[in-house]
Amino acid sequence: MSPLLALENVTVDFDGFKALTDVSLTLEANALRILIGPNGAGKSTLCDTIIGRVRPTAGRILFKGEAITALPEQEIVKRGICRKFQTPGILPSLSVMENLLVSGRKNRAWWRAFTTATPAQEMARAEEILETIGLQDRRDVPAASLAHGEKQWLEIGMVVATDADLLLLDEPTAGMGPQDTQRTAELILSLIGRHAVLVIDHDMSFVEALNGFTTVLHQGQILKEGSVAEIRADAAVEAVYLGRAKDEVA
Amino acid sequence: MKPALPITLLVLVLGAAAPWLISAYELSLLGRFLAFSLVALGIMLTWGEGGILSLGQGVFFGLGGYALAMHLKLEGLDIANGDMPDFMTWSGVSALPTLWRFFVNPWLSLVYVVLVPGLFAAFFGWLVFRRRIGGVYFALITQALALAFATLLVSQQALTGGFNGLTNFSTFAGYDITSQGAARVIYLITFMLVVAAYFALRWLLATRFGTMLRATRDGENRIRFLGHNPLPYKVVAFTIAGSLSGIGGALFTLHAGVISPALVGVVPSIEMVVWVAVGGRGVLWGAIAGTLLVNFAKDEISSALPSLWLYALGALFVLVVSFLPGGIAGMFSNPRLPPRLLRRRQEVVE
Amino acid sequence: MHESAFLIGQVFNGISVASLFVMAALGLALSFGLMRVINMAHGEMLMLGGYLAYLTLLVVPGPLGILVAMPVAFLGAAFLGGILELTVIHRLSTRPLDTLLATWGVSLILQQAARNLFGAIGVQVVAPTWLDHTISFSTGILSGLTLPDTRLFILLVAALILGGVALLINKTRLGLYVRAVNQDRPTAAALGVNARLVDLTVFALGTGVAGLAGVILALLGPVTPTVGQSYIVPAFLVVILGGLGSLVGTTIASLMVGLFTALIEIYVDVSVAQVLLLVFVILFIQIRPQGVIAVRSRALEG
Amino acid sequence: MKMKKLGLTAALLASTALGLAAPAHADGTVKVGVLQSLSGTMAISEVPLENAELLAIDQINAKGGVLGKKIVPVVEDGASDPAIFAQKATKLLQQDKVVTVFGGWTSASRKAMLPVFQRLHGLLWYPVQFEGNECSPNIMYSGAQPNQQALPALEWAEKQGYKKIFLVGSDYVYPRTANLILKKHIAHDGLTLSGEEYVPLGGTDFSSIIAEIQKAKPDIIINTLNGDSNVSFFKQMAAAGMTPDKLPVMSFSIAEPEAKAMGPSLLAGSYTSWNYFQSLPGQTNADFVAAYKAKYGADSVVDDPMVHGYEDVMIWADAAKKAGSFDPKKVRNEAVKLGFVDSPLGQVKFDANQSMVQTGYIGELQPDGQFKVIWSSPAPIKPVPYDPLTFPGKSCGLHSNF
Repeated sequence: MSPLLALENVTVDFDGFKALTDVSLTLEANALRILIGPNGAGKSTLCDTIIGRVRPTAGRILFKGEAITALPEQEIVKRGICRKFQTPGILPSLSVMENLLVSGRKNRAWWRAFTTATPAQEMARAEEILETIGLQDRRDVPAASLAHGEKQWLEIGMVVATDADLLLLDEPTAGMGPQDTQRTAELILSLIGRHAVLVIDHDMSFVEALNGFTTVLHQGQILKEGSVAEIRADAAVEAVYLGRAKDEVA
Repeated sequence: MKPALPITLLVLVLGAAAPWLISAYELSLLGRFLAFSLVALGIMLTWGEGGILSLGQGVFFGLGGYALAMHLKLEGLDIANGDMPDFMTWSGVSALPTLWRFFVNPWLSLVYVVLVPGLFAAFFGWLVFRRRIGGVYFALITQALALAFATLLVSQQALTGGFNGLTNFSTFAGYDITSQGAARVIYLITFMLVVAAYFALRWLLATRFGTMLRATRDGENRIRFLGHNPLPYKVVAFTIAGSLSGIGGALFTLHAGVISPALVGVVPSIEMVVWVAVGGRGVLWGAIAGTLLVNFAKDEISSALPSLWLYALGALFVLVVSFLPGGIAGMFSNPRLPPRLLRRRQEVVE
Repeated sequence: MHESAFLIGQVFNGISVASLFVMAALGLALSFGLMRVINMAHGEMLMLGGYLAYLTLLVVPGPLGILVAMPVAFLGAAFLGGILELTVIHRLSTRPLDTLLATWGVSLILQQAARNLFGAIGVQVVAPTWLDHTISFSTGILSGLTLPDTRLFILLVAALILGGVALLINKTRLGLYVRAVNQDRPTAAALGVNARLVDLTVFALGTGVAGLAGVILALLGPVTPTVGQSYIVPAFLVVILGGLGSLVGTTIASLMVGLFTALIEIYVDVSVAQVLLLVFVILFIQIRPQGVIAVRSRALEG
Repeated sequence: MKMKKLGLTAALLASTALGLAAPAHADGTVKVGVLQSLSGTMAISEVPLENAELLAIDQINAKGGVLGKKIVPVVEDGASDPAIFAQKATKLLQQDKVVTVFGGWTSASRKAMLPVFQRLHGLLWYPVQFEGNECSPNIMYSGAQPNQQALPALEWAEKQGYKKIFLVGSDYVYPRTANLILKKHIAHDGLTLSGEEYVPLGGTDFSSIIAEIQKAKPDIIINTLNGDSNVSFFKQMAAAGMTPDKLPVMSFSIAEPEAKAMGPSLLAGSYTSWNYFQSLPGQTNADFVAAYKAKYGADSVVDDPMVHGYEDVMIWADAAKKAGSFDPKKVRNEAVKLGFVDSPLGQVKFDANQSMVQTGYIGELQPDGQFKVIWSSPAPIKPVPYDPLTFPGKSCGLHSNF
């Protein structure tokens, strides 16, 4: 069986600046993959490329065996990829619950929107996710009034609510304290098995807490792949990245 | 925020009783300002809830107004025998243009009042939104549209009456519309339509459509990456606003007895936005209150101190937007739109 | 008059109108690229330039008055623009739509102020005699074509301004900062660029150019409180066509608008030409919604 | 500055007027409406017109008023917006209960007010030249009909030997209709129409039109441009080497104030057609000009619409005296029977069709900003609202209903 996601020799060229060079990568269904690398390594560009926000200059992307390289964004989403943005991409004037309901909406035809009723099944699923992300007591407040960490969890909840097969989480712990980071790692691990998850981050304590198969990106190219421990032990990775990242985190 | 039930009832009773409470002149003012408030409700829907700022609502107002006015000009004419509206004579027209033949039937014309601005808004909105043109770009394009529309009306004198516009109506479907009794009936129709529009929009905003529209305003890209297509929500909201403006324009034409290019161009269109800004862009009743307040103030101030009015209007734009983004309604508590939300960087173009 | 001379004359007219548009739109486009806001009172900077030219000529009459008026108008409009940026635009810079409305209010106030100070009927700036000539062709295919000196002068001024701004953006440190903030504001700020100062400088520069354009307009028509309004809507269309904050894009878009209008006016009257221009713009953005020149910017977060 | 003061007086007047109770002529006063644009694009023309109307009211009051009553003007702002004109006309008639209204400038404002005056049985005095094609029993039209301004201009041009005529105008009703009539007469008289071009109201770019003119090489241009567009047109014509002394221009909307503002250097030698010039001889005119300057400043100038506005008030007062009543219908009936009166314009009277019988003049602009009358119609011209050549079979008929 083909893997859930396969990038084949993807290159992205921004007017002469190569953000990604010849990147290949596969991800199996319901698996976890961690993507690390220093600033400007091309992590976010990789994410953008998968969901069709940036078009590759060369190479192709297969999802469930189908080439999605040329599809419009909403078509890619419909096939089951959902992304969490670096800055929280929540809908600030909607309540927490409305955020989840909008994300979890099954029938997306606009002409079905002229009703105040929500199917019981969707409601139940949203309540369930609300519990998973631990925001039950913030259910009806506008998302804008959440604390920073809560916004990140809400967005993870929204991504989960779409029931996508592949979740792209771009720096889910950006700006979080150690305690919240730990909770986020637990939250993500609880998703594995139901979704495949690709996590982008550079906080090593978080990466270690996730402890999954890791790919290191450097200057738009894959530098190394392996378990967190293997990456830890790699001299080349240490040289370009870990040493600096340690300083950053500290 | 919804006003408390007793206040709602009081306003409804006072509004319905107005023809017997105030003078004929005051009633005519109230009637035409209520007609304006339908436009404001539309702007509230698109701008307040949808984040789409149109500086060209005068176009739809004009389409509705002209649709009705064209019919009213044909009432009582013996079209079969070559009768034409008076302005066509001095514009050098020899036979009634085909376009005008669509407006012979009074009831069909009423349908056009809703349909023509609605369909034009839908088409225009679709053309622009589908290329993801929004924010400031959309505001500028709609302003250019208002200019082009007013210019076109003036230049196609043989079809539109040109700069003079269309005036001097006497009957609708055979009924005299100039008498004092008719003025009361027209007022009551206006009032009922405003009330109906208010409650219809209140319902609409409570539906999932309302949620999706706000979601589109909050993060158009976000909902796109959640698998929703924001286009229909924007187009539908803009279409409803267009139809509401059209109905407002038709009612205004009845109240004022005139529709002309001076009422549909760049300046009137942007003034319409200020009614909503003053009233409160996040609250439905604010749009109506703002329209009535600004227009009654204009009526009072501009007669006494015409030069002051323009300073006042200019200052109103600057001050309300800078210091009172929630408008009058925003001064009352408003849980739906926390103040910081209004400070959010609005989407420009993607 | 030869048919081809007429056509060439229209092309020349189109370029001449385009040079007015580019001066009117340049400031709008630059500030829009940086701050994503549009200043609706930009037209009143043209007006201010016109009135400053009028006042300057009262003080410095004679053939060189107009040359003195140009720096005066530039500085005056840049100064007022700076104040506007500091007081209104900066406050609202995270809310582009509100900036639009607030600056419209400012424009109403400035127009009414001009009306009270100078009267509604407008004032006159008489072109100096050295611009009082025309270049006429009497032989060949260009026979009958006349090119007024004022129009050539406008072209020259526009070219000089464009060249100057291009140099400023591409060759100076300020220009480097402008490009940096344009591309990625947070990163530029993190690297120590005072983005606020860049905003202010570019805004003042843009309004200054508009003031200069106002002097030029005064050579072609009356200076009235609403003189800016007649140029501002085409200038907005130029900004939409031109793409975000691009100098080249703005220039090409101005030429497109100027030439389109001048050539279409051979077949239809001016009113219909205005309508067709809007249709053209809407069709154009169907093909290139990002404008003539697309500036790739990671800062474009939506 | 002047505007502001005016605004304040207007406010005072309006507030005192509001205080007075229903009958418009109780306690020794009678209220009349003065409805012009005090703000917006038309204020530039209409504020001086309002001044002239108020001057007339002052002068009548100084002589003891009408029928023993002082005239109290209720001033309203039409704001250059036809719907507001209709609204304020309703207010004046319904709320303030004025006995008559002086006002309007654009045809759009008059068209919008017409149904109001018909419905509420009021009488409007409209002082500006217009395109004709309208007669209402409720409006007194003192401004020129096309046969009193446009056609005399053509007649004059013809006599000068100009054969090829180019029409330039602002794109609105008056220029288009005036040109429609002119074109009929140009064809009828065997002249050549060498071009017809319009710019949108307020338009400032004439490069394309000037190219058309250069191509067409006309003998004379008949110009119906409005307001600011005139300045741009003459400037750009001059820049293209076509000054009025090389290619004559006959303008219908340039009068003394415009000439003063544009500066005679630009216009020197150009022609206009009106029923009044400030330079007209006669003691009545000299007195009027002196009184206006005394009230509004020595450097102010007067023009045709202002004088019509002034004369409307005077004739209204005479007609009311004759009728012994302020009733609009009675006043109207007397006004059309008054016969010739001496006015700043010369001998004028209202014809049975409620338009004014008046002399047509052609003026040439002088270096001092005044016009020198170079031609005048041999006798006062009877107003013809419907040009028989252009609109055959149409006429006003006499009004019985009111």
